[in-house]
Amino acid sequence: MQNIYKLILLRKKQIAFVSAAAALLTLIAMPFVVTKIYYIHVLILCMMFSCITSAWNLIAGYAGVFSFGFQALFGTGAYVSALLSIHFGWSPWITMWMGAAAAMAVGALVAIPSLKLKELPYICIATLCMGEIIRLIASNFPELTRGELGLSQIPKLFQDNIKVKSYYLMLVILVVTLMIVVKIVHSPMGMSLKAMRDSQEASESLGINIAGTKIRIYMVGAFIAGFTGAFYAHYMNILTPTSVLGTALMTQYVAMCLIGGIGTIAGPILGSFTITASLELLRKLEDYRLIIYALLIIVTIIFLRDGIWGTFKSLIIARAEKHQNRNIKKETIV
Amino acid sequence: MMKKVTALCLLLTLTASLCGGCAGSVATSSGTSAESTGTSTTQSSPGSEQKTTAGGIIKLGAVLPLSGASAESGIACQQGLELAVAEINQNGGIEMNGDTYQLKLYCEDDGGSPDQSVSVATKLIEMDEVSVVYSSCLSSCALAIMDICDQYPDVLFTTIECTSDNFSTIIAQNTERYVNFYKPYYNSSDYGAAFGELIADLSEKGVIDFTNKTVAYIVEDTDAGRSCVKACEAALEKFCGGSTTVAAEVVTQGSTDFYSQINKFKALNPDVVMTFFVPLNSGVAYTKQVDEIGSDWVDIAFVYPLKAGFVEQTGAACEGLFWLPMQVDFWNNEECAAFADKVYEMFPNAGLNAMHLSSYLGVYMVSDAITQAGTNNARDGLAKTYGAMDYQTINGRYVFKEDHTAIASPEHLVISAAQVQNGEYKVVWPANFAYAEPVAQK
Amino acid sequence: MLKVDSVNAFYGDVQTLFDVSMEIRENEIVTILGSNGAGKTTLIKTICNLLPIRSGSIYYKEERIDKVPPYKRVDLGMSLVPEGRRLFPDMSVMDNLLLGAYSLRDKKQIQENLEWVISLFPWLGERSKQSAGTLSGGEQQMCAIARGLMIRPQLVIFDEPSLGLAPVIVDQIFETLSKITRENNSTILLIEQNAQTALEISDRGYVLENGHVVLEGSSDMLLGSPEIQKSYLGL
Amino acid sequence: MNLSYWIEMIMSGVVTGTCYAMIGAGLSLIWGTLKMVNLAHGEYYMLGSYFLWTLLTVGNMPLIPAIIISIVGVVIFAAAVHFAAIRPLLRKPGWNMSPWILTLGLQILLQNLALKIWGELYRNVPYFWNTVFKPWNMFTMSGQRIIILTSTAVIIIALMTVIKKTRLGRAIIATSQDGEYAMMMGINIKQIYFITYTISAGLAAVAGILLCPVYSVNPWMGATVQTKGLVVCILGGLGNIEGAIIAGILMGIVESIAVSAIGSEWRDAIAYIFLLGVLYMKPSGLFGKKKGV
Repeated sequence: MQNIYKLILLRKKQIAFVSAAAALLTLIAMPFVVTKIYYIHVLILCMMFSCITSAWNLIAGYAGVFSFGFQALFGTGAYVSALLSIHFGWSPWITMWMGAAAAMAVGALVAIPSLKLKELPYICIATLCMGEIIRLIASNFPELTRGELGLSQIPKLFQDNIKVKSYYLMLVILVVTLMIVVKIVHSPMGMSLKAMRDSQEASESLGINIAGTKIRIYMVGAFIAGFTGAFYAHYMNILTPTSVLGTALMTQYVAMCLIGGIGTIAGPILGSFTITASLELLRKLEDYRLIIYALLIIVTIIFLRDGIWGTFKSLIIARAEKHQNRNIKKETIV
Repeated sequence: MMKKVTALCLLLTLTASLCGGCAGSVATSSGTSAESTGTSTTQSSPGSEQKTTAGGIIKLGAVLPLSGASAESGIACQQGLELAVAEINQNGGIEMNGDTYQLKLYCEDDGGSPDQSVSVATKLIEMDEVSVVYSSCLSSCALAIMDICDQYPDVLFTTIECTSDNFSTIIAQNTERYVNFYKPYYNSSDYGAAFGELIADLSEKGVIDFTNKTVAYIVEDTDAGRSCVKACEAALEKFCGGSTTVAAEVVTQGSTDFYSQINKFKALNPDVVMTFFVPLNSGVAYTKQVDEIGSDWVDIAFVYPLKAGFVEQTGAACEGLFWLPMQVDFWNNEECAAFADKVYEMFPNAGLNAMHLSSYLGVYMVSDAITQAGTNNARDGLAKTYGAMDYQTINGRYVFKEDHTAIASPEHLVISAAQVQNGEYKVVWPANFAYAEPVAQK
Repeated sequence: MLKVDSVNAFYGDVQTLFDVSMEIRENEIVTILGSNGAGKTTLIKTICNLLPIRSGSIYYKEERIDKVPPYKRVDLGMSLVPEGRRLFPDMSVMDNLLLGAYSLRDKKQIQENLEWVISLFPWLGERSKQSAGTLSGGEQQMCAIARGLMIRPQLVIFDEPSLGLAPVIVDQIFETLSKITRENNSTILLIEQNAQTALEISDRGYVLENGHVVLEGSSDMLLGSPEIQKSYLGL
Repeated sequence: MNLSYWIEMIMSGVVTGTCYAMIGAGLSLIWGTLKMVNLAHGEYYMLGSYFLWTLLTVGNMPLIPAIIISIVGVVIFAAAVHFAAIRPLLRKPGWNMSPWILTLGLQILLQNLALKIWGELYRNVPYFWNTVFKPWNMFTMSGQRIIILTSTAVIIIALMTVIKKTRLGRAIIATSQDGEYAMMMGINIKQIYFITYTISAGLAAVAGILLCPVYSVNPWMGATVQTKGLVVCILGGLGNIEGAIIAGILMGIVESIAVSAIGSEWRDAIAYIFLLGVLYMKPSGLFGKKKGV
């Protein structure tokens, strides 16, 4: 037993890497294993949410900017890309980048004013309002966006075998996203982010340029969200303001992030997969579905306040360290 | 520490069991498609486990907003569908190629959001292997589903009471792509037309005063709402030689605070105020609040008065209100009244409205089409037969145009207007259907 | 009166107190000396159970209190004058004082105590309406002390009362402290960096260094001891 | 655009505003002490209305007892929630989001439970006092709206006196300013947490009960009001109850002006822009302290 713990402590990185690789391989293998296209579809949704949630986690969990308007960036990416490809007939492969860029710009617009706000709820609500405003703009210009009826007939990315191809594209997006996130978290910037999250003043005294870092992070997150949104638009081929800009989406990614474990890398992904999958699988419960879903959230958060992954991690590490300490003590005694 | 460990394990096992359980039930559900009723003779060979003949059972799927702001409509549809399926199965199921088949209904919730409705439709087709999909009573969701219909040519897609014009335009552009998608209902432009004619007729009769030709609109923020305004303006142009829109207020669906709007209108003083809401609460709130503040315009309501409980909840406030379309006359049409009784018999506290009947008829139309076509596969002719049907129902005659939309006309689906007279609905327009004279409001 | 018995305390995983033991007897003034980060404030938090202890025990009048919730301390006649003059800034001076007497329900007694406190700091009387946040540093400290005295406590814990105050005010404050012991014959636990003044008024003292009690004894003895002179009196 | 028009407009704004004010004050109170945002607050509003509807129509009770029972019911429910779910989560220091997400789950749960229990139909409660006044023939005022205004005023004044004048009030303020040292003053802050949570739930319930005759009752009625409530309590300066109340009424008026000046579709947008504008000029809200709570 102790050896295992020792192993965990010493080989943290390697273990993480191996498990990540294993997960990746399983995901790659999935389409060959799973025959039902519906399951592929669900997996795509899972991965898509993983992207958004990871991006949000980067902003909220590491930078400590709890933006409740993040769905607006996703939506912006989706709408911009869709509109460009519809009205100008440009290839989605190009417009996706434009969508992401647009989202990035909006992200900057959202980030800059909300930096004036120190306290958590102020940031939450201010960003929420911005998100809502963007939603209202989208739904109040029916000439352009077709309003609540939604944009349909959005050009597809693939013409045949759509699901499987989209699946692999999404997988690529997810992997890239994670690489970016990991890179940022392990960079000096990431360290300063943690400092920032844990105490504004401290990091100020550490001489971290909060505003600059936050904006940069926010824009990275915005780009990821926007790109994912653009993918979504061309995958689903339908957009409505409420579905891609609405607060329901916000509730989902916040829930996923916290259920999975905010401030961790694996947490959001775990959360996204758990919640998306369970939401789909719970369909068997018919009209009790959402009740059970809510209960799941509540129970999880009561018993695992740091989220599934957060708790798991802290458990293992704590255990391992305790053992180590004990061993050290023993050695000193002997 | 231990608590957390146990909780973690508990959670994991729970999720695992969920996945397992559902996977299992998926297996069983595909298994049921093989089981056959005694009457089916040769069909139930292992090879015939495909959609074409599901060996004794024909599966219908429905994508409906069973939760969220539109749950009222969604659940109404679900009840209508269930009623029809139960009835048909009691009467021995439906006949196809000399065999009789039982119907099996799968209703799924999309929360009223188009992207979910696509997922759900995919699920119904892929997992439950349904051969017909009732693709939502919300235009936006139906449009979303419409976009995947060419990926499943074996499945027949048909909507329930969607009124958006966009179906017609899209289908008209590319008929063969949407060969298996139908919309057995009229368009909001038809609403508009009716509105225009009604106004013209009433002002001619001197029932309403439309001299200034000023109209104010309050519509909900849905496609139906927004497009209805345009349709009405166009129709007024056509039948009344133009009108001026003094205000077009778009409110979020289900909103219930109209004091500001009403007050605004009092200053603008329009001849007619048109209100379009699907949820009952908005309608009730508006009616009560207008009555409270007092107005000197004519109110013409769309859709909401037909929802169960409108008269009870508004009381005297709704007296004299004109409204259309009187989709179903549950009060003076015996057959429809009988249908209402059937609904209440099965769902004692149902909120009866037109959706019940439309979805109910939807099932019968499809089953007839299946019998006629001799197949439940859209590609093998079900779609064609369904599209070619001329279906006489207790609530009008369903005939599809080349854009796969039902025709609205006095001979087919009539859009009639009613007025609340002494707390009862009386059809006052068009003349050949009216059994009561319109009277001046207030 | 108060007995701290081999207490170990942790902030998260960091141990901040190592087997700290000390005793305060009736009507004593005891000073705890220690530089920043020596664990003075941690010690207070553990005594008040704002920071639960890992091991050891704390006795107050022979009964064990290290499991008793913080808000019960007041009923036991123990009161804390927080460091850094933590008043409730948005409340009036009067409200702050009344909060000091929160645990008392008897109106008459509250009134008496109020008068007594005001007799100690007469200016509090006329400025009772002023909001506490707008007081000067020294005034805030006095207000905090007054608030701490509102229950006529048997044991008062002062956390660095002289922190960042002008010497004049410091003397003034320490005068009041000794006055309180005389008038109210209450016991005082004094946490200080300012060794000289503190030890002058106190009977005994302890010296904390990174979580360990390194020295204890009578004030004179401590004042005499070379370590103290070196590290605290800068002689 | 005569005077009566403006009065009428302001009145409608104020009536809507009172609802925002009640919700906002509750949220503000909760934030002040518990340092959490209660995302299930709108659902207490919803429950209040549903309890009243049930007691009146199903139980056919007389009005006054029905109202009292439904308020008590909601308060008890909130108390249960507080003990069962929220208290265990309050221990963790620092940036603690778990209570938020808990209330988020609670919101979903309550909405769908309501859908299950009371069904999808829109319920309606008759006006408490069904008359219409025309003061000086200037504007119309239904009995219901008079009841709404007066009772809200009474409740708010009562709340303020409790907070400003009483021992409990001092304890609440102390807790919201410095929980740790409030404890050292002998204040049992757990108790204060409990009291504030239930009080604010009660406020939400009252709002729901007063307004359900004007607006009708359905499982989703809480969500929109709650968003506005949040906006309002930020606008008023978080943790500042008077602020929230004033901001609520202000917001109501702004909205009704927005409707008459621009149009309903931009109503919410205007409200949000208003908040953002205020925050931009005064980052701690209209009546917030510099550093916030």
